Formats: sequence, C-alpha cells, structure tokens
Amino acid sequence: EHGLEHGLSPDQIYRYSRQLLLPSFGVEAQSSLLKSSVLVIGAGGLGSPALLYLAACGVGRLGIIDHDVVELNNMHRQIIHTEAFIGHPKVKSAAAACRSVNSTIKIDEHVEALRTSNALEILSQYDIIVDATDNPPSRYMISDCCVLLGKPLVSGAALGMEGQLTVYNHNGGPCYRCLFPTPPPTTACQRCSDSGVLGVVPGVIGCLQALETIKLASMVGEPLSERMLLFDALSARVRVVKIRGRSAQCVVCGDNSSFKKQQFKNFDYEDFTQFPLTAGPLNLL
Amino acid sequence: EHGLEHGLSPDQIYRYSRQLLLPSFGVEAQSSLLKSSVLVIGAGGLGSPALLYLAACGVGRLGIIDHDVVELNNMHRQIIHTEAFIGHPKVKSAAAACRSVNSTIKIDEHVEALRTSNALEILSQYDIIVDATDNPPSRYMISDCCVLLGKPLVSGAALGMEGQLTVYNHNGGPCYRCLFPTPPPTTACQRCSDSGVLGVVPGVIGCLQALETIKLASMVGEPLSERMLLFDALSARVRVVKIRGRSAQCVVCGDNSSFKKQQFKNFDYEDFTQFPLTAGPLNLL
Amino acid sequence: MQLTLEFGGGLELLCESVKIHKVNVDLPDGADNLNMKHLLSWVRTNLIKERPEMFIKGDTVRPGVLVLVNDCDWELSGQLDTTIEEKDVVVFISTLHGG
Amino acid sequence: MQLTLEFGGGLELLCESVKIHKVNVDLPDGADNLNMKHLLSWVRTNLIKERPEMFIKGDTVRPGVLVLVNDCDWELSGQLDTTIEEKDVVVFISTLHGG
Ligand SMILES: [Zn+2]
Ligand SMILES: [Zn+2]
Repeated sequence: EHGLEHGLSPDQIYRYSRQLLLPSFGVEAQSSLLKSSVLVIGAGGLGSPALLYLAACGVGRLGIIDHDVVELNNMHRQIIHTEAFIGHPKVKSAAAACRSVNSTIKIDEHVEALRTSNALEILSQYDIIVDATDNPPSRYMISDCCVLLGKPLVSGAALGMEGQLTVYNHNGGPCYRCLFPTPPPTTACQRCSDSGVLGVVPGVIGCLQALETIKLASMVGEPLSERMLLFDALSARVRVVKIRGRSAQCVVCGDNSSFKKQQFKNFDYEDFTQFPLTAGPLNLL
Repeated sequence: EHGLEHGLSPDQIYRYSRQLLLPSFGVEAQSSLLKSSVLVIGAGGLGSPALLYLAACGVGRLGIIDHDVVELNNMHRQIIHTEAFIGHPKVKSAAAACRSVNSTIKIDEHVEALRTSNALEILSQYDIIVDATDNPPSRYMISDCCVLLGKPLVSGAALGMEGQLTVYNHNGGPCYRCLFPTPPPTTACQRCSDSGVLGVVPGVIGCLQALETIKLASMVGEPLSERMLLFDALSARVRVVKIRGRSAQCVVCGDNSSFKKQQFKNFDYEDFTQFPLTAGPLNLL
Repeated sequence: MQLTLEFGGGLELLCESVKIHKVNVDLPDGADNLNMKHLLSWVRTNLIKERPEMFIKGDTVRPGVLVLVNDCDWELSGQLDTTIEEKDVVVFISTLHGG
Repeated sequence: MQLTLEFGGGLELLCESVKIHKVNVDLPDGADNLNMKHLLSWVRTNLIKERPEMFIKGDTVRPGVLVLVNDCDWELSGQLDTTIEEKDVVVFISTLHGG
C-alpha cells in the first residue's frame, strides 16, 4: 500500500479504502481530493446531497453558505436537515450533518446571504464553486464572480419533475452569460418554493453535482463542460447534449470584456433579472 | 385546498406542500404515497439515499432489512450512517436517520439477513421492493420472491464508476431471470467492498431507485420497466436502453414455470451462483 | 418532413402539456430546404396554444430557451439558419433556476 | 463498415480499458451482410486482448453480458442473427451486482 507515501494516514486509508482500491481513482485522486476546497452555495434541495457526498468522499475543506433557516416544508427534499433543526440556520444544520459523517475534514460555516459585497472575498477562498441556489440573480452573480476569480462552477437546477446540470467556466468553456446573455422574463423563473418539485429530483441533480465536483477536484474523467445533462424524471429519460463554447462576445468572459471586480461590486443583479436575490424565510405561498 | 378531503392533515399539507403544488404530482399522488409500503433490502451505498428520499417524501411505511453493522470504510458512500453508529447495526442507524427527517411515517426494522426461509414472509408485507444489495445470489433470490408474490422490484447496482437501474416484474415486464437465466462466472461478480466504488455513484443510482419507487407508489410517470438506465460517471454519460420483455421460457415467471413457494424455500442460491449470500462484517480485503 | 419536436423545462405547458410531438412539416413555398427560421414559425403557428411570448421574442426564441438540434446547441450549427433534415430531433428547453 | 463498439461494466478491461472503439469491419468472405455472429467473432479476434472466456462462451456472449444494438437489447432483434448496418452502435455491457 503506497497510501502512506501520499501523506494518507492509516485512518484515512481505512476510511477511503473503497475509493483507493478503484483503479480509475486510487491514491492519487484521493490525495488531490483531500487537498481541495469546495464552496457549496445553498444548503437546500441540491445542496443537501451534494454536501453529504462531498463531505463523505473526503474533500479537504468544505464551505457552506446560506442565509435561510430550516422549515418543515423543506424536509421532503432537503434530506441533510433533521426535524431537530427546524427554525435553525440551514448552514448550522448542514455542517452538523457533514461533521457527523466525516469528522476529519474541515467545514466552514457562512451563515449569510451571498451578495456582491461579500462574494469575491468568500469565493476566492475555494478551488471549486457549486451553485445550488434557486433564483436567476444568484446564478448570474455566482457565474460572474467565478469568471473574475477563474474558478470552475458546477451548476445544477431542478424544478417540478426536471433537472439540469453543467460545468461553467472550466478549461476554456462557456460561462453562464455565454449561454444566457439576456435574463429570461420573470414569469419563466419559478422557484421550487413557488411551483413545487418532487423531492428526489434535486436529489439526483445534487448527487451529480457532487460527482462533477469530485471529478474536477481529483482530475479524473471528463467534466461536463460544453455539455449539459437534461433529466426528465417522469419519463426516466436523460439527455447529455453538446452546448456552445465560450463566446468571444460575452460581456463578462469575452475577449473585450470590461467587467472587472469593481463593476461586479456595483452590478445590480436584482434589477438586471427583475427578481429578488433572497426570499426571506417567511415569504411563503 | 382539497388536501383535507384526501385525508391529509394540516401538518402533512405543510410538510409536503412542494409536492402538493406540483401539477404532475399533487394531492392524489401524495395520498397514494402515504398509503404505500416499501421494503429496501440493503442499507448500504444504494440504500442510503434511497431510504432518505423515500422517508422524506412520505412513503407511509418503510421497511429496512440488513444484517450488517456500520464500519468506517462504509462512510465514504453510505451517507445515511453517522460515525456515532460505527459498530451498530445498519438497520438501527438507517432507521434513526429516517425518523430524524420524517417522524410521521412508520419505519420497520429487520435486523437480519434475507434468506429463503424468511424472504416470502417479509416481502409479502410490502407493496414495492427495492433491491439495494451487493451480490448475485441475493439478486436472484429477491427477484424470484417478487415473482412469487407479484411485487414490482426496483433494482439498482453500482460498481467502480458505473451504475445500472431497472424495474423488474412490473406490469407484464421481465424478471431478473428473464434477462439473466444463467448466473455469470464468479470472476465477473465483484462487489464494492472487493473492487471499490466512487461513493457518489451508488448515490446517483440510489436516488434514481427512490424516484422509480415513488413513481410506482404514486402511479405517476412511466416506470423504467423493459428499459434499463446505464450510467458512466467518468464520462458523464447516461443511456436508457430498451430491454427484452418477459420470457415465455423463463423458469421462474414463464408460461410453464413450476417454480412455486416450496421450490423457492428449497432453492440453494449460493450453490446456483457459486457466491455467498452474505459476507460477514469481518470479511474484508 | 418527419420531425420529432420536444419541449421541456416548462415550455410543454404552452403546447397542452405534451412534451414530445412527432410532426410532419412541409417545405415552405419556394424554399428548397427547411431551416430553423421556418420551423420556429411553423411551431408558433401549429403547436403553441397559449402565451406565445413565453416561446418567441422577435424572430427568435425568448431569452432563457435553449434550442438543440440532434442533441447539439443550435449556436453550433448556425442558429436560425440551421438546416433541418428528415428525422431530425429538435428540442426546445427552458433553463431552470430552482434548487 | 463503420461501427461504434462500446464496452462497459468491466468488459472494457478485456480491451485495454478502452470503452469506446470506432472500428471498420469488412463483410466476411461470401457474406452479403454482417450479422452479430460475424461481429462477435471479429471482436473476439481484433479487440479482446485478454481473458476471452470473460466475453465469449460457446458461440455467444457469456452469461451476464447484455448486448445492445442501437440502444436496444439484441433479444428483440434476433440475437446472433441481428443484421448490423453502417454507423450502428453496439454495446456490450456486463451486469453489475454491487451496491
Ligand atoms: Zn461568458
Ligand atoms: Zn422471468
């Protein structure tokens, strides 16, 4: 066993043995994973499985950011939270769950909303960013911030009976704005809390977000960059489609972009998308 | 709100509101789910997410059967278990986790190995069976038992970087033996504990098992019967393929089958597959 | 021309909640092939039953809709000028934001 | 004849761990088409580098291997008699038992 040469402790070799055994993963990939840091934005339907699997597999440092508190109507899909945490911050609840499955990794708690005023500072501390949020302004803000910081973004979404997944801003691939230069009309922007979702649909997408994150962090496999996975739960159909590459005309990542950190800090994402960045916990149907 | 007419309590309406809101799910599907019973066989890599999502979404009665105890080398993929339960039965650990996300459903604990001597009696108590085991004799035994009892079987498997999923014995579709009349050579029967697995791969398949189970229990969507989902994590590719229907020649479900409950009880699955039904917790690499 | 048109991400709600449409589209008068510009107009007329502004904006799809011709983003094949052939599969999907 | 052959569920280990093979298969002498019987024999000779008994048993695939021609179980198309055409995709996949 050459795990020790790679700096794995005997406990780590035992804990991760089923990944170390795997020829296409092994000691090197595990070692990269243990040295990596990942920020998961949103500890809701997508974040729940993503966080549990990222903690369990041995990401070295895992950040969680969310401003919300656990509610009973989250429980059908947000399986990281337990009834005991209802009324408490989702970040506290998620961090406790992650620690209970893996006490040997570092977990950072950010109990706050992500905003243009704190995003650069927070995202800059991590190697890989996971977008597990639920609204358009957050998705634009996170993608723009990842472009400015040069971080890959694992982006998942789920609503109703459908899910979507891709990796942005990785290895010359497109950013969110390359695909969606103009925000959609507000009427096309339902959130799970408004329109409903079958709980296990974000479950599937969140697991796939963890997978893509692990592949990036450990440098194994082909990341889902310039490709998008489309999942339809009702018909049990999955499509993986080829999407456009980086756009030279993109206002954020394009060749002539003048979008810098200062522009980011002053950009009004709520005005741009005509959609609120955060809905308070009491803003229910 | 017509949830009350369907016998949902105000607490249930609140808890499941995001599924009730969903036009393609709604009160009727939720109500069917709450009246259904599901047995998950195996509380390991596949069973972990399957159980959490089935508990969270409101399956009325959830049975868990496993003979094994939680070990540190399970923790990278079996995210339902916490370090605090290392050395304790997986069923106790999984049941505690399911109760902590949903205290309002009934959970049955079967701390034992599934064998021909107890399978008919245990499986007969549930509407839908989920195969989350890890070896060929269990898979043949569970499928045969489902044929005898007329139960649909949601079957998942994962190894290394790949996963597979299908629904057997549903609505005139094939059983496991229709597809695999002859067991594979023992050398083609690796288990995750022998050959390794990336933790999130059974995560994805287990979530999809929960989804197919929910579709069967609530009678929405098209179940994955006579179709099989093939998942390759490294390349992020998913194929859903068409597979054969029920075979008239199948020795168990075919037209001239003489396989009855007595034959089942006497059938030696370990001899048939040349593979042990259960590996003790100390049978490690 | 036999085509399969699929709608997803909520766009199916504009076509009576049917996701998959097997359709027969004739070549427009005087045209020697069918392109996406023709097809969008055909879809607008024949399939979209309500709220067309959720599908079309100007002469193309509204922001937030991805168009895939045979599992490939139409940006890679010429967008509105993409030529459509017999048995092609065209997917219109609205991007999701939920989580 | 240009074909795509894919191996999965561990069978790729028999072909130097390569999962996807784009290959050119000639018609056998005297045959006017290529069927799965011919193709199995071609695969056995040209792609399987080790432990052929993990792939072939008798004149067909070993128990536990599913064969899919264009995403469809070969049991539905005539098994060994299935005719293979230009650009077909044939998948050989070993069933998994792990969990
Ligand atoms: Zn861009
Ligand atoms: Zn059968």
